[in-house]
Amino acid sequence: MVKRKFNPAFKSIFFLILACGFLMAPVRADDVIALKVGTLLKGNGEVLKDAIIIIKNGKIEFAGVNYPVPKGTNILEFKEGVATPGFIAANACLHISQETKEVSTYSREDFYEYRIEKIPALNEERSETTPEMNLLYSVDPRSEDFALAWRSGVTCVYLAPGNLNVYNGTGTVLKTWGQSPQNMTVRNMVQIKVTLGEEPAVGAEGSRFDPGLRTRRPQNRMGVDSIFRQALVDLQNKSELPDSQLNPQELLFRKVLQGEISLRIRAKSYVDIKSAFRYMEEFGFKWILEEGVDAYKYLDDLKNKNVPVIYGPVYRPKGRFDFNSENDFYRAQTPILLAKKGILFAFQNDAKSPISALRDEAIYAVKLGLDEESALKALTFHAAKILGVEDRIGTVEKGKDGDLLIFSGDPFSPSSRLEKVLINGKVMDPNK
Amino acid sequence: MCLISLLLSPVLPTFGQTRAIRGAKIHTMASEVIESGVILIRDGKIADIGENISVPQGAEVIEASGWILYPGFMAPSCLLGSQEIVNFESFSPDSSSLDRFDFYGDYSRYWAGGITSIYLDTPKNRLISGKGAVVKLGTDHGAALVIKKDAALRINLVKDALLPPMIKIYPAPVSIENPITPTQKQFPSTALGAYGVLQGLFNFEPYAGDLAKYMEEISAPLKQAQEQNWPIVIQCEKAAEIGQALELAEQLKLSLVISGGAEASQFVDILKAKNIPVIAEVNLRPNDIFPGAKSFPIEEPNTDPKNISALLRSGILVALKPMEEKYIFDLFWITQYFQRYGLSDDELIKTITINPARIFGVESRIGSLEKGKDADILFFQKETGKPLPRLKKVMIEGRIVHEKQ
Amino acid sequence: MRKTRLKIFLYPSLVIFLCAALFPGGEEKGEALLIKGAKIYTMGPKGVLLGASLLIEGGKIKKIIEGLDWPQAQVVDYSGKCIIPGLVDAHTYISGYYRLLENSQVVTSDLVALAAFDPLSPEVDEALAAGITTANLCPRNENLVGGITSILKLSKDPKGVFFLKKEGFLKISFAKDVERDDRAPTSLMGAKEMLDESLKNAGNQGDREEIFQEQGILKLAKGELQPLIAASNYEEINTALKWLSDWKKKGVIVGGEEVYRFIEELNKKEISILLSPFLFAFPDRIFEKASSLLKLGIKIAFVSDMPEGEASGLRTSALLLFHQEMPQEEALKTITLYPAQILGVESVVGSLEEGKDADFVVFSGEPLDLSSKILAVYSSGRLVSK
Amino acid sequence: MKRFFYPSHILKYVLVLLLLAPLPLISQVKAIKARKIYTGTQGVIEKGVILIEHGKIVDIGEEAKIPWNAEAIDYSQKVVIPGLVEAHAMRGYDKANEDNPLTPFVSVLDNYDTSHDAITEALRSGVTTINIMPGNATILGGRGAIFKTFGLVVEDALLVPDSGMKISVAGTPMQSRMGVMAQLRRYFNETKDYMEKKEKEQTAPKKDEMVSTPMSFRSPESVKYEAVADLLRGRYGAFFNCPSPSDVVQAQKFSEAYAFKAVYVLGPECYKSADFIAEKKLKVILDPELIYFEKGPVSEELKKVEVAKVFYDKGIEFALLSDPDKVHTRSLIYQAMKAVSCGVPADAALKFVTIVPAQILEVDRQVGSLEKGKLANFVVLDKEPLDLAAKVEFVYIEGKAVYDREKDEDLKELTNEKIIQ
Repeated sequence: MVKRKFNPAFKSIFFLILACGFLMAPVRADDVIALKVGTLLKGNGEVLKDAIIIIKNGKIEFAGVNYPVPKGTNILEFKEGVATPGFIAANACLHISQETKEVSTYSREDFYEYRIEKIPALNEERSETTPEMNLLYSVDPRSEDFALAWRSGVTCVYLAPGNLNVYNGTGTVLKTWGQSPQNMTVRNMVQIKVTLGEEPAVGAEGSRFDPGLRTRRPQNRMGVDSIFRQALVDLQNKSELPDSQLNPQELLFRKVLQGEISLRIRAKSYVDIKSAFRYMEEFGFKWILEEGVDAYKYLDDLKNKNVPVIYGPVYRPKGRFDFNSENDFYRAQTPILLAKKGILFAFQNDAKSPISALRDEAIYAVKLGLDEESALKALTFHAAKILGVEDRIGTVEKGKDGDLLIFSGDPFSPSSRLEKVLINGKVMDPNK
Repeated sequence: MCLISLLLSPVLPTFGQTRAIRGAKIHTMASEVIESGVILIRDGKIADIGENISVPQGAEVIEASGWILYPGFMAPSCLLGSQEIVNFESFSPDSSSLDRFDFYGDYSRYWAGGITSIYLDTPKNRLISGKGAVVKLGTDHGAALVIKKDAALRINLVKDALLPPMIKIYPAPVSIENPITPTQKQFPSTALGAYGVLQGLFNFEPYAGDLAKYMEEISAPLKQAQEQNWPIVIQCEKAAEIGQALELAEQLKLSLVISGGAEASQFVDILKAKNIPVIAEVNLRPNDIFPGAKSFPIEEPNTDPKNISALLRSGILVALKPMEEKYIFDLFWITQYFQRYGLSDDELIKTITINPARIFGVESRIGSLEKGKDADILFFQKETGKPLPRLKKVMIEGRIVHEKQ
Repeated sequence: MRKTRLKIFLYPSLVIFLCAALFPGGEEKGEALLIKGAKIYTMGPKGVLLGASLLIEGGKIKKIIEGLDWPQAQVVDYSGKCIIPGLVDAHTYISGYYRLLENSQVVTSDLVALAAFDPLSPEVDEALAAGITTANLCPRNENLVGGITSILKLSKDPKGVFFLKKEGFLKISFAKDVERDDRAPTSLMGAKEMLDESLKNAGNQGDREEIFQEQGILKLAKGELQPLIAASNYEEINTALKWLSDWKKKGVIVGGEEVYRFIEELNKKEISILLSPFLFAFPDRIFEKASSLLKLGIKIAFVSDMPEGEASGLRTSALLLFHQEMPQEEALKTITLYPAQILGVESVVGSLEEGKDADFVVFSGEPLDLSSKILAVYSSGRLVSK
Repeated sequence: MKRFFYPSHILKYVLVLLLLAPLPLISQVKAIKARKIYTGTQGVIEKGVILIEHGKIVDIGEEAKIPWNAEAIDYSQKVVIPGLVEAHAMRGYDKANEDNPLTPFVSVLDNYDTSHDAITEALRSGVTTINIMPGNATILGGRGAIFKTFGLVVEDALLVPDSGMKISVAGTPMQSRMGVMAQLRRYFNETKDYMEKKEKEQTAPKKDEMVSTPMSFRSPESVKYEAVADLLRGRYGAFFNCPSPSDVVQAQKFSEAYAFKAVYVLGPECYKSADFIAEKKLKVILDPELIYFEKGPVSEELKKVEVAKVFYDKGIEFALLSDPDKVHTRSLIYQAMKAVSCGVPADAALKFVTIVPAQILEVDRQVGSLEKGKLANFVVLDKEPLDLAAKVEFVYIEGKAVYDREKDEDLKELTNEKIIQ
């Protein structure tokens, strides 16, 4: 009797709690996303079938097979989908700012008709040695190129000041989606960007402090060479001074000599790569070869002194590039050689190839014979390694950022389509 | 309540079904104001309008009590973005502004300003810059947007037109007969020259010569304009230019429309006698908005709103437009700041609705809320304490294209 | 060469300081003046007063009387009219557009804008006719550190140049005009670096001349001056905010449309902003954003940028804001009280309260009505425009 | 066939073979055996045979009977697709445009370079027919021509001398579309008058005067007007360059007014006028950029438009283009793959680079698919056509193997095994 009396109330309470539980469940787990994909390319070479990825608070909680997904988690399922880490442009040429200046250019197709084109004004021409420059605060997160980048699968880019000085400044590793540059930053003050060769000599108009000076020091490679060495030699002479007596520039250079910050040397032709090696022997810093179009000539040196290479664009039709090297075909092949050699390398775009074509560059390399695994690594894991942010991005592993791409098929087949993009666990549709 | 019902009203094509707007205060620019009227809309046209009209069965009713309705505004002259370049020749009457109309453009900003149709004008920087057309900034793209193809011809007597660029006539192909020539100076560089050129073109007799063909091409549209008496819009601002325009129209029997007319107030009697309409350009710079504000230096010609108010009071057919293209979205403001000269609201609104429609001969379709006309309706709302009512909804041909939360 | 040019530039300014010291304007002791019968928008605590009158003595408002008459006072009857405080223009180049730019250097922190003020120029008439009685005269945007702004009471007589603050703010500019090809800096980041350097090195040089040239920067470093930063687009404003937080300073930003992307930050940091005047032909969203700023309680003020802009720009902006669901008083405050508070002179001008200057504008109707015109403008009790 | 290899009759056959030995050497017939033949119009043939004589396809089918004297070529491990057709290319010459805005009398015939890099690159990627056109910078750009991608001199490579007149109705920075249209009308009216005059004189020009007689022998007037006159006579159509959607509308109105046939080379933004195009059944050629990012005027968000998909959903048949300057549009077959990624089915995508462009160029009697009587232009692949790994092994133009991957020196360099240690 007592039972009977007691039961209904108890039952009702029980059901009520249960109902509450069901109601609460989605509320509790709304910051958790579970992805079920046909194939998962983790980026470090591993390939998993029917994988599950749990992302919690923008970080990857779990990536592998058969994991008990908590109740009420919103599950995204892609049966044939292939998931890869977000692509990283190890060096990106983007219009990321309204800080532009106008230059007159001509289109290739009808090339008597000049038109005004806006290029980013990110060269501080006050001096040839401006390593303390940093462009984080001249980035506009709403600029179109960012939207273009994440829509085409590039979730992270390396940005640095322009190329017209010898020491241009420190670079920044940014996510391509975010509210403000501050919260887009993965890491700031990454690598000092150095330009060797003709560019700083010919390209820049010259820093004009006093109106009398119309041209500036480097007129050719020799001038660039002296400016480059001067900065480091001066510091070597100050080696006994404590940090407190050095200005920010010199502090940066000291870090370079101590190996805390590595230089990223933009050396377009083999001459400049050679001199870069020479400087390395002289000062013993760490460096990275950027836009290494002639890297194929120094495979062994690059391998022995383990210098990473940032290479791109792979596709160089005749007459498009004005490089002082004899043969475009070897260039197209450089990635394959680097991979064969086991040299760390990553892809980049440049002013003439849009960031949305980064994947197509990799596909072209694959078409020429690069194996898909190292192509994917170059786009993700190795790029992160070169930038020194492999602890946060580059692979799909526990504890890393939830930057993922989901393709309808093989990412290296042009006919497979990018379905979803995740940045910091935020699911976005690139096809809208 | 009614607002909610308004917001819920569908933004769909209304073909077949009937719509009724009930209880609104309607400013039909044809008759006097209807305090609480009904508008029936069928197939994008106004089926019926009036004080007490029974709403048919199955009609979708929009309760609009407390709202003020105006007909859609018509900008008497608009370039759709200040694209000033037309042609190299200083007179190219055969070029038609309809050719540069963007059928697929996004006109939401124009709707936000209450503009539903415009006279697509040709620029001021050539002597004869071409033919204009009246188009509707509607939602269905394509030919349906064109109301009248060759509505008027524009002639500019202002000084921008008096310095045409050097022109290069390309020989095609090069031969001894027609060799490569350097760039040549063009007519006209003075008002005198302009006058001569125009007379020459308008009464031009075909003759044999190397330029004959070209001249015929050029003068054909002018002949056409004379015969079918199109309105000839002549841009003239200073008194002297206006005088010149009047004389020209007198000689060549043109049906003249004065555009600009900053100093036209001096000619009120003549304009009234010959009933010549005026498209008055209003300067909307801050200093000219408020009465009594000085601005230095005082420009030439004198663009004092007082002059225009004189025109408005004189009973001439006047249409208002802003002096600078970028202010075209503020047509309503332009009219409203003539209140200070004691002009009634309807008089002012007419200058951007029915008057321009009359000038360009499209009053049968747009310009007022009457039976059989297009249902281009603006929904205004007056809030207490505000200087002006505010535009909340825009309806073009029976469908609501713009809504403001 | 440079130094001499600088000296040449400095002397007139000194002279004018002296003039100002000798003949302090607006201080004339006379009989009291009673402004009667008008509807008074005191932008202060009293709100809107109907049928009150202002008693003015010695250029100041002695009393705001509920009643309508007062013995031994010259009475001016404005019954049926409206009165608002004299407008405050927080950023203007009035009367010295070309004198306010020193091209020789990028950092010219010792220049004082007051020296460039010309009371006889027609622009002053224009401003007074539009009801502007207080103006913050600023150096132009072309220099990274343009110089020191001065807050003036506008008046047309040359001997009566009377300033509220000789040194208002230090004008700093991150705008695009700074980045020119023919001199450093050529980029935004370079500008920031340069500014940091000059602030670090301030006062380190021994040479007295140098020190004198750096006085503005020194005062900024000591905190005697606040920065007034010109920054228009996103990056520039972002850099400005970063710079302010680096040096732990409060400041004022003269910004354009993109200011509205920083509403949260501005709200947190209590940084007030000056907006370039609204025009007609602006898309509605701009007005809406501005009013949303006000609703958040961020102080905004409109500036005229004369002679680039126009004097009536202030009133137009307020009108357009009022048109966008803002109450009239709030809209009026953006051109009277708020600019005064931002400039830190609200104890003297900006509202009609007892003890403040008697600056006010008399309108024939409601101040933000298209048909109402300005009948009279009073500056410290004297009729300056009619 | 089995009976053939019957051991007991072996001697007889040997004798027969000895007698017939010289015949194959004389005979013109080629028989191509393939694992798979994409005919383009009659679907796919497994284990098919193509018979070729005098450069034309004599027969095609699963067991088209091979004549005894046929020279059999065995691709029984490979796939054969029709030679690709590029409907509008602005390559193969040194400069795209004259500086004069009105030059209808020029022709790419006088400017074409058969051994241009772009052309060899096209051949390498399987293009057999290419329509070379003047550039976009002039109003009346001149006449294009359709070429085979192989041939030493222009006459060898030529397929159709005058493929069409290039007209650009888009406004330039110097001149709005209004001025352009005015100039066009003027020119066309003058041409009409000229034609009337000609008819009066009863001296209508011979059919191919333009091609044969050199310019200097003709009166300047005829030089000026003949090209446009031929357009109005309907000898060839016009190729309109339409970057913006309303250009399409204007161009269509123009071609209607003067009654000549036209093809529309669209810009990426023209997806907006897809309805108009479907309604009027216009012949359209798509921009190489198949994916178009558009910025909303009010909400400044970027919007992605997959142009090919939009047109396909409207049921419009279009031709794809390539642009070898950019990596993501580098070759026609790659563009087809891109189209597939946009959501166009594979077979349709293949049509859009073979038969549809042929129809647009009105050469579908000769090329574009593998049928009886057509030219034997086809491509031999080692894998399925829309597979990235598929290599172009051979290209046949008019029955001759004009491209052989083994013999391609440039390609050898591009993927050189020697320098890879």
